[in-house]
Amino acid sequence: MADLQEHFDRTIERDQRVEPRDWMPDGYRKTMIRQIAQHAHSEIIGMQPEGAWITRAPSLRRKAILLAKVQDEAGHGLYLYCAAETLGADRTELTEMLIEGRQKYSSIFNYPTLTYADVGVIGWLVDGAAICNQVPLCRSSYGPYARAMIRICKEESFHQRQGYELLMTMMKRGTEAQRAMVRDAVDRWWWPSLMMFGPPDDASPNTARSMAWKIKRHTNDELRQRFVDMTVPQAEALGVTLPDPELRWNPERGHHDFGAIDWSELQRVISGNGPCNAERMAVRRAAHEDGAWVREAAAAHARKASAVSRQEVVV
Amino acid sequence: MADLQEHFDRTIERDQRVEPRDWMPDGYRKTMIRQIAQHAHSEIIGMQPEGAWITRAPSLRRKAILLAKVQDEAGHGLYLYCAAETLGADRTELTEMLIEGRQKYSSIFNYPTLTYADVGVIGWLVDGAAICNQVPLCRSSYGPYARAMIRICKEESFHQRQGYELLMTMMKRGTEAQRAMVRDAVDRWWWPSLMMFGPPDDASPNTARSMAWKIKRHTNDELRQRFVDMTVPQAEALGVTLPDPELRWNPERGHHDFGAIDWSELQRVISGNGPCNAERMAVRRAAHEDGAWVREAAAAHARKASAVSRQEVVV
Amino acid sequence: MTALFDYLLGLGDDALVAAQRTAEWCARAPQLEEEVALANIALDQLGQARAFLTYAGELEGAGRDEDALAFLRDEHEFRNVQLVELPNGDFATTVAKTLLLSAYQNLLYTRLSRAAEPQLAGIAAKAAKESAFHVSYASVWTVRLGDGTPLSHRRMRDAVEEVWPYTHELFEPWAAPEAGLDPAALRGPWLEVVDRVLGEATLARPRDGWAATGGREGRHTEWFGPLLAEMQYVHRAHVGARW
Amino acid sequence: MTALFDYLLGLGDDALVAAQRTAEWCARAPQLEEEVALANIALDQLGQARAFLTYAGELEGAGRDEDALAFLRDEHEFRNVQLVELPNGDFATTVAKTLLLSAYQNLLYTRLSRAAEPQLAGIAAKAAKESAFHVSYASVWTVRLGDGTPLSHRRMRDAVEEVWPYTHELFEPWAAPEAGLDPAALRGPWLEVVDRVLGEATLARPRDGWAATGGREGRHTEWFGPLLAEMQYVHRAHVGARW
Repeated sequence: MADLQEHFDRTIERDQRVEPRDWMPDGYRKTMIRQIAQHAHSEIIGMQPEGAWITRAPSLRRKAILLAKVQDEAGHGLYLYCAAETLGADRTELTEMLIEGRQKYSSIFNYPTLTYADVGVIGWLVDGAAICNQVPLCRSSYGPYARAMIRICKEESFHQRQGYELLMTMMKRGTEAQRAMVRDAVDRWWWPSLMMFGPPDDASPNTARSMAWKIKRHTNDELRQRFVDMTVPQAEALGVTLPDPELRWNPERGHHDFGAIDWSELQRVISGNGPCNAERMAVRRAAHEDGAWVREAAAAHARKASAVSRQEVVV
Repeated sequence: MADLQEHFDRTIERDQRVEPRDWMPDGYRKTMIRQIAQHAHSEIIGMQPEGAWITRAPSLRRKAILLAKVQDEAGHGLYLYCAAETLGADRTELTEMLIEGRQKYSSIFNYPTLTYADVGVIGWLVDGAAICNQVPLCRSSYGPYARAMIRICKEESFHQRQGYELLMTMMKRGTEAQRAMVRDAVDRWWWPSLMMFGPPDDASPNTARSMAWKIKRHTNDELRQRFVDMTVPQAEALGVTLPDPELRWNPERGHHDFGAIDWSELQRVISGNGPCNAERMAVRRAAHEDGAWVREAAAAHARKASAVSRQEVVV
Repeated sequence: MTALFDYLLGLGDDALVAAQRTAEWCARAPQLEEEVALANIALDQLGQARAFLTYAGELEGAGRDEDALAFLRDEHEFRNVQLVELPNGDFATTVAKTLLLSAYQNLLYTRLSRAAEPQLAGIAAKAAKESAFHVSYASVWTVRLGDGTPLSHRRMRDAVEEVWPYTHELFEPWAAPEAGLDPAALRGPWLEVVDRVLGEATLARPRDGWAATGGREGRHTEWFGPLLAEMQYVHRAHVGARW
Repeated sequence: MTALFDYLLGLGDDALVAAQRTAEWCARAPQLEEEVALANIALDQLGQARAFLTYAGELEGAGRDEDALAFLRDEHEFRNVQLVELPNGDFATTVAKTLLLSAYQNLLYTRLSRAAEPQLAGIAAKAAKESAFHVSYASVWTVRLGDGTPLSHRRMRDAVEEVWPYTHELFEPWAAPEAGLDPAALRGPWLEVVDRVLGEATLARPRDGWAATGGREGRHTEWFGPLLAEMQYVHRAHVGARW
């Protein structure tokens, strides 16, 4: 046992990857499962706010881009559940944890998408924040998760560019109504995007352990600052004003300062009281329940088919 | 028994009304129940094709007119089921007969309503044909039915005028697209409207008995001719061409001649194979089934309330 | 004048969107009596909407009639509360929405019927009578369902819980000087009505928590876009046509 | 040329409306694998629609691009068969629609890929490969559901029955001379494919009875208007905007 622990510690220390067959501490396994599952749930719930615009997309090209993006999210959910399964979790159980509210998904998806500009802003800000969070996870100590993240990050940055390009088109070649839509969407999404990095470091109890295990590589506040610094010049290029009067370059720090985040709002939304929590869960639950007979039929058919093939082997 | 039959016969002969408390032959009762139930079912199913346009009506005034019309249809259904109940039928049973396909409704409602012009054409032609059928029923020998028909006919002719007025607006003050919509709707509804009078007299086995009992006052073909004669000048005033090249005034008969009706089509639609039969029944069935818990709750509450009031009497 | 115009839009939009939702029950109600009653409520709401919007258009003086205001404004230009946008859900949800909205409307319209502005007062006086019927209809059904079967009790309770967060917006500060009232003052009387009905229905009043907001400033729910698309599509597909 | 323009509209509209319906499954599919697969099918169909409509617009030479054709035509100007308008219903209905449509499209596209008209042949060649995957996906699910549980068997059977009357329209006389084929000739091979799948799914082929018709002339179902309203509303609300 001490040997195993030592081997694990050495793997982490040397920045090598922990693989499914390796021994790992229970706490590491549980933390990994929880983190991967929440990430998977976020991909799946995250299909809803944008997905609702596929049937209403204002051009066929945008419809195709959005459909492909939402398909990618389903794909990401699928890899991530698979990665969680390598740790001994069961996809069906994880789905039930989500549906019963026992596991979380990213709170950002509890805000409404009100116009087509939201599709662009979600790509730019929400996917942008997700990438800041996720790029370091490509070096996560758990192998299957790190490999899934490499693929996911590549696709996410593609989505981010497409979102930004939609906003550029609306701002630079659009009508006044389109520009107003973009500005309104930026106003609504800016602060929730900053909250995507989680509570401030001094209120984030798990950060230290996750960093020790190299599940996590940077603190919430570090990542948030990186996102702000990256986004401010993009907003300038777009010609939109971020809704924070305290936002300004601080030459001493070499970073942008920004205003105080309303953490009580984050807490409220995480605890289930956001504008769309109930709706998102209801849609997910309905899909799961309405699909039960289909999954049962597939299982029943598979049993029949394997019985037949066993029989054939016997004969 | 012979006395009762004689009294009944005399009532019919003198054009007096048969009332619920009166003795009546079993065949008369059954025929009346069937006819009233089918009429009630038609009102209820008839809400669907037009009702689907309430949420999409192109002006608030038209939305109000249509909503009021569809409400009237529900009201008509309600009186008619009540009239059937005076003959010992049960509304729940009749509804189940409809839902299980054991009783019919007017086949006209199995055609689709495709544009807002259909709302006008249904008012003009379908309500127009219904009125031709129903005005004589105001003198039906069964009292409650005759009285229901008086009220229904009054409301129906109001609907017919409103439908015609919508078409007039679209034809005389409308755009070319609106006129095209009206012409297309007239093309689609003309022949089905003629079929609303039922099979030709020589193929209508029940007509003779219904006329002897003064349930019915005119044959199908007589009523159909009346409808054609009434409608042709209205079509001229509107400026639409009815889709029948053989339609012309016959001075010898003093009536319009018209082309042969495709009775196989009527037969096909009646027997369940019209464009919308399945849809109409599915919507009606879903409403009935989805509403079961509400009706049960109301019944349960009524039982509790009456138990309380009995108790209060005892105390 | 701009404040009154905006206020009339709010009153009209509340009624219009409520009418649109209520009318969706057509041919889908649990029994014929409810078909008739719901159509009746929808007609009243629609009539109120037409009166308020027509007056708003006259006041604005830019040639917009009730149809221009109903069919040619974009989502963010609507001033209704989010409550009226909620999907109908099952019959219990519709009953809950109707109860909570019409209890407010009845108090509001009654107060507005005494406003100094005569046209506003006139529309409100008629609407007050109509909404009294809506309150009574929804109250009867809240009690029937709440105190009906275990299933209907559960559904009625869930419906009130679900709709409750959308009621706070009704009492936010929002009114034209001509209205002469503070919506917050309606909350007490409203709670009295609601508590009485819920009590009779053996239901508890939900706890206050998250509160929807933004409708009066043009921020709506995700359900509102599709509702407008359905409502406005035919009108917009035939620009300038008369019907 | 007009015949080819019309023909391309029919091909494009079939694919476009099918894509719109398939995409409605987003976030509602029975499992993640189906989310991915249905989105894939929708993307293929959408891609086909864009290719056919773009080509139709070029041929017309009146400056209409794929978006003008998709978003600014009225209902009666669409040339798709009614089959693709049918609501998705449950998963079985969607599987049935996809099987019966894609088996036809695969045969048609394969034939068209040999057409003398090079641009038509090029689009069809790519689409033929894609539709082969759709046939195979829908076949697998038809068999799983038909030969799964008693419930899934019943639902799959009902779904095929429900969709069947809308398949006859696929084989009505309708084609441009450039296509060089008679749709009726596809019916035999189509029945072979369908019979094989239904047989493996322990389902009987429905009897032919009432046959839907009219889509190619612009006569659609009651479901089509609401579909177009949803699809076109945002585009039409911002006339002339670029996205």
